[in-house]
Amino acid sequence: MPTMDDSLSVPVTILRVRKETSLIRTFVLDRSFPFSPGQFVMVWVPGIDEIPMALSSENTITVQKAGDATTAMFALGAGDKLGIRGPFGNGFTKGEKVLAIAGGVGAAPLLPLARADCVMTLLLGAKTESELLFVDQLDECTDVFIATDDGSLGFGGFVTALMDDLNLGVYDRIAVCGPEMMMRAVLAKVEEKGIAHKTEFSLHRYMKCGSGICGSCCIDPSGLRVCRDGPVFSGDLLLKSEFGHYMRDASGRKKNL
Amino acid sequence: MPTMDDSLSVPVTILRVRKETSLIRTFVLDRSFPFSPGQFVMVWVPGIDEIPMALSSENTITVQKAGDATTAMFALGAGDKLGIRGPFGNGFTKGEKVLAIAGGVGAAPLLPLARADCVMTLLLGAKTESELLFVDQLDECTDVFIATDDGSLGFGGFVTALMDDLNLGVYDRIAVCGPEMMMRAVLAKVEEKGIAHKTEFSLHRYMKCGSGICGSCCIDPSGLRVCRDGPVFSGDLLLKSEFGHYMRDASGRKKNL
Amino acid sequence: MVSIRPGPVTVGGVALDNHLLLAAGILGTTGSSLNRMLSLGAGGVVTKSIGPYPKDGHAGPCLAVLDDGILNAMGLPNPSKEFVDEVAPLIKKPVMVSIFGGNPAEFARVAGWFEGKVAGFELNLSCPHAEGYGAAIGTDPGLVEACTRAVSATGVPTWVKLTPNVTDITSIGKAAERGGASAIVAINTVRAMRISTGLRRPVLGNRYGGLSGSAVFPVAVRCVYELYESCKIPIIGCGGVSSADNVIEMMMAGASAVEIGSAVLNNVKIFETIKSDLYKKDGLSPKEIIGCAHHG
Amino acid sequence: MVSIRPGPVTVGGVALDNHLLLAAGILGTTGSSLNRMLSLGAGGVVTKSIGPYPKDGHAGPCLAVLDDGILNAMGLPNPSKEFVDEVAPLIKKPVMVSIFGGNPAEFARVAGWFEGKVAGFELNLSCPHAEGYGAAIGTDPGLVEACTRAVSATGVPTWVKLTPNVTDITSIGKAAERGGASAIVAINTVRAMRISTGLRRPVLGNRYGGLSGSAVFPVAVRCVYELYESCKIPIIGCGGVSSADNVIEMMMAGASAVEIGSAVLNNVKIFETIKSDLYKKDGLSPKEIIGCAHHG
Ligand SMILES: Cc1cc2nc3c(=O)[nH]c(=O)nc-3n(C[C@H](O)[C@H](O)[C@H](O)COP(=O)(O)OP(=O)(O)OC[C@H]3O[C@@H](n4cnc5c(N)ncnc54)[C@H](O)[C@@H]3O)c2cc1C
Ligand SMILES: Cc1cc2nc3c(=O)[nH]c(=O)nc-3n(C[C@H](O)[C@H](O)[C@H](O)COP(=O)(O)OP(=O)(O)OC[C@H]3O[C@@H](n4cnc5c(N)ncnc54)[C@H](O)[C@@H]3O)c2cc1C
Ligand SMILES: Cc1cc2nc3c(=O)[nH]c(=O)nc-3n(C[C@H](O)[C@H](O)[C@H](O)COP(=O)(O)O)c2cc1C
Ligand SMILES: Cc1cc2nc3c(=O)[nH]c(=O)nc-3n(C[C@H](O)[C@H](O)[C@H](O)COP(=O)(O)O)c2cc1C
Ligand code: FES
Ligand code: FES
Repeated sequence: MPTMDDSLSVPVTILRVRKETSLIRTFVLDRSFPFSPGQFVMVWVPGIDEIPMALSSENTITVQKAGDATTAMFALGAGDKLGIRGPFGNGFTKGEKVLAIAGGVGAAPLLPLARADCVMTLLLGAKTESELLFVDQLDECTDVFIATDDGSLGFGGFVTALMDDLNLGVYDRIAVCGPEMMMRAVLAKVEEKGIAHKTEFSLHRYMKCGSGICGSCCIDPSGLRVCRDGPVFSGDLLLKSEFGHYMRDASGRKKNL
Repeated sequence: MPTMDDSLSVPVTILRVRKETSLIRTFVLDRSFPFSPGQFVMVWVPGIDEIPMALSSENTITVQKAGDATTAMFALGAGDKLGIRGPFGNGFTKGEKVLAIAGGVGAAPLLPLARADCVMTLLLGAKTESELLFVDQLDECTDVFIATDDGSLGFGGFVTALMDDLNLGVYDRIAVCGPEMMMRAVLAKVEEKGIAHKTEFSLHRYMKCGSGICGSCCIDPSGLRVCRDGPVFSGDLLLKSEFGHYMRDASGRKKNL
Repeated sequence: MVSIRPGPVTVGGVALDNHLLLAAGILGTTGSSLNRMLSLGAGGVVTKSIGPYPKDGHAGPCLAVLDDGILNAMGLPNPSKEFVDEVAPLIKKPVMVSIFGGNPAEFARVAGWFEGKVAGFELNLSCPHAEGYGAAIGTDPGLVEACTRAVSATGVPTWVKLTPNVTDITSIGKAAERGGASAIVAINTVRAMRISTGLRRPVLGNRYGGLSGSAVFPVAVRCVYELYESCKIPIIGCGGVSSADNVIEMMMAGASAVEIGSAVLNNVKIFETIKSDLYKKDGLSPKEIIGCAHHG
Repeated sequence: MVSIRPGPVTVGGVALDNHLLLAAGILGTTGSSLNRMLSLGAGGVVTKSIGPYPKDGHAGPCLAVLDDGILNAMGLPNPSKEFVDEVAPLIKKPVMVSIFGGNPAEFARVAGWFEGKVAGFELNLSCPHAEGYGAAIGTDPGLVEACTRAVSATGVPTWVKLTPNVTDITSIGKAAERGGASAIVAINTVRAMRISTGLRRPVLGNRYGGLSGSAVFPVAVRCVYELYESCKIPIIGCGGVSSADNVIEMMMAGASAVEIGSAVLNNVKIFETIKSDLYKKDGLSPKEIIGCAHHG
């Protein structure tokens, strides 16, 4: 009869909050979680909710204000507490020569991948210059190309357009994280070029348990769990899937994108 | 979350039953339990009760008919099943030159000690020749001296009297198991000679749990548990105790010896 | 290890591919994840509990993983009627729709949506952490009987899932039987709580939750054993089953089949794992095993 | 890790040496084993439950050790009145006599034997596996109130120990409170069973038993939390406590002290072990901890 040693949420204290953009903040925690880039944790905002967040480093999460829980987090500061479960999920497959493609807060899980020193090139997109995430940090460790929707910095247009300027054959893997419409556009492009199999996408789905048991994050038609079998899936697998078309809300109802 | 791997009773099948004396039988089991001589198991006689029994070897118990459960066992034969929990308890301290003193079925835990090749001399007692247990087996591995109450074999009288013929100084340890009155007589003798500290006695007390939790086997005044802190106790510890005076029944009431 | 002979399995009016079903609320929110579990060896699947209105469920955390179990309070999130489209492609497969409602009429209404489209219904009269639903009804024998009758009247096989959080589970089992249940499922989760000492509050958003997994297996075995002594309809054992020996133990207590939930957490292929230990050509007939611990 | 400041502890009218008591029925059959547990660090001890007549208890097996708990059905073996002599030498020590009976008069009679000789009474209205005693009474609020009153009338501190095997534990807690209880102890064991698949019968002689140990900790925390919301008298938490953090968790749920039973199985020095983790000079005041999980 062992004494109890549960994997309950670990209480962490926020050491400081870094403003990254007007909508994005990084929360530095007093505790590190060894992880693979692309893995996520379930973040318990006491009294509010528990939500999935990628680790942007061993002891940081980088959060975009989206709704109740993230808004509540934005009211927190140094000394406040959160609960953390995880890390969960699979993370990105490492490669020798990786092309990373990030849109908006999607740069969060790609920064540690770039820091792991395998990303040759990173395409970074956002609506406007001030919304670009981690430009300096990424610049330090990889070759960054920038696109903004309004042309305020770098290429004026979608980040996918930057792909056309690259010789995609050079890369052994392509890692993608960003808004689903942007990822869908990338998938269409790599399918066209016949390289979907070497592409990986980090999916965002509504998650309740984060542990692979409740079923709220399952994707059609495979029934795979984003929280456990993902969140990173190969482009191949996503080609004939719900990806880019619909997802499910908290009740399990389909919502078109 | 581990899958369950409980320490429930192990089901065993009786391979054969050996008649040792008119009142004692050895049950050979289809399963071995690694143990130290002096350790015991809880034997579940299905539908009847669960009782403590010393292991007389890795896969045998040697049982004297005493009441309900032992009588029910005597009705069992090859192919019948028992449940076994254990082994439990501490067992005898090994020595270089051990004197073992056995009375009646008390030879059961002492046979494996003798077979462990450290017993120089063994004093074996019983009421009458036909009730002597394990004479041949003990003869094979140690020097056996016999006493019977009726003088039908060996010395005529109590086994304790045989001690007077030995130079007890030769032995580094003395291991005793038998009826409590016989053990009390041995304790008196070793106390007199000032060697109680190198003597060990295997106690019999009423046991319900065998696991050190229920308290039914605790002895006065130490409160030690025969099933867990014993069943083997040093003579020293027993000198000023209930040992030889009283024990408790199933309800916890004292019964004088 | 006791093993059983493979062969056709019909329990409570439902033909199954084997004795092992996926428990309600486990990977049961979409048709494709149910289908995945069938293809991973489940002999039948029970869906997430579906109610009369869509529900988002409780605020998180909804689940805490313990050493020997899971504590959850999902709050019955469900898409309601839209779920009909999820199970439609699985017609003819052994799919049980789990249903909940606040009264007999709601149970009947939800059941009506699925009539002719699924193998049977499982009534969730037992969820310990949703106000006004589940165990709020399932602790009252009169309501249990009425809700059961409202659904069993359809003629579709109707299983009733019981809560262990009652003084006497047999009185509820007998109520279900009177209401025309074709089988009883025991048990749903045990009402429980854990507190984060670091954050000084219950670990679940809903505070109270339900305990499942190995920790509750001895409670589930007891409930199945008690029900077997007082009801005549078949019993489906549920709660903490994680090995073939656990399945046999449930059967010996009186279960004709078992449901498996929490064990999926550690092994999504648990059905294949258990099946390969459980079924042997020279195994015993299930009939010989079911309820045999009562005859000793 | 949250720790607490050492200091005097008085709970439900009883002065304790620390917040940790030995639970009833654990090494509590003799005065000397109770004394041993006090000297091994228990802040108080509860005896084996004593009844109006001597009882041998159930036929064995009486206990099965599980991976995460203990299943037992001792059947309330006890020496009855002779037990007075066992506790006599412990006068002035924090010894609670656990008492059971079949009706209020029997409770009063047994209590009478011990008046003036012990620190207080704990009424066992909760043992789930003895016909006509324990939980047979403890599931009926009226009887609970009457039995409690019969003993609390002595003026001696009277704790009432509750069974979790009821639909609503708070209704029983409130009955004890009305009956004049000075504290509530929650919980006794959870009704359960295991079956030996090899021997095809329940592992306990009595078939049904009570589950204790880590497996029931989340159930015990829930009960303490519920009782704290509905009763005013202090609560003593019991069930699966095996570490200092478990003690803190019970306190946050609302317990003023805890009892420890099954954890003694693996470590007879569990009280020393927990004390050294629990108490720190710079720890928090227990007042700050008790019930704090209700204010989040
Ligand atoms: C594996 C994974 C990793 C993630 N990593 C990050 C990250 O590093 N940084 C970051 O800012 N965000 C990340 N997200 C998204 C983040 O979880 C949601 O933004 C968050 O849950 C919104 O919570 P809320 O209560 O603030 O918003 P809500 O009030 O719940 O909803 C606001 C909007 O966000 C959507 N949304 C709500 N919950 C989720 C959810 N669980 N998954 C997807 N969309 C949701 C809603 O549909 C709605 O449109 C990640 C999501 C997943 C699945
Ligand atoms: C550690 C230990 C090792 C033992 N090893 C052996 C052994 O190897 N061989 C052997 O034959 N016996 C052994 N015994 C004694 C054996 O356990 C009892 O003879 C048995 O429990 C009697 O059960 P019953 O139901 O047949 O008798 P019951 O009907 O219970 O009682 C018959 C008589 O035996 C006494 N008795 C009953 N139970 C016990 C008990 N648990 N401990 C002591 N006395 C008891 C009763 O007081 C009564 O006088 C051992 C006992 C202990 C504690
Ligand atoms: C995350 C989760 C969600 C659940 N959802 C439901 C549900 O919707 N309906 C239901 O009847 N039972 C539900 N249950 C209870 C299970 O179906 C099952 O009765 C319980 O978990 C015990 O079985 P297990 O120990 O094998 O998990 C849920 C359990 C868990 C862990
Ligand atoms: C072997 C054993 C015997 C018990 N005997 C009693 C008893 O006599 N009276 C009682 O009120 N509770 C009895 N209990 C219940 C415990 O006091 C306690 O309530 C329960 O075991 C839960 O606590 P734990 O998990 O710390 O063991 C017994 C428990 C065990 C394991
Ligand atoms: S969030 Fe529950 S299965 Fe993925
Ligand atoms: S027999 Fe239970 S403590 Fe020894």
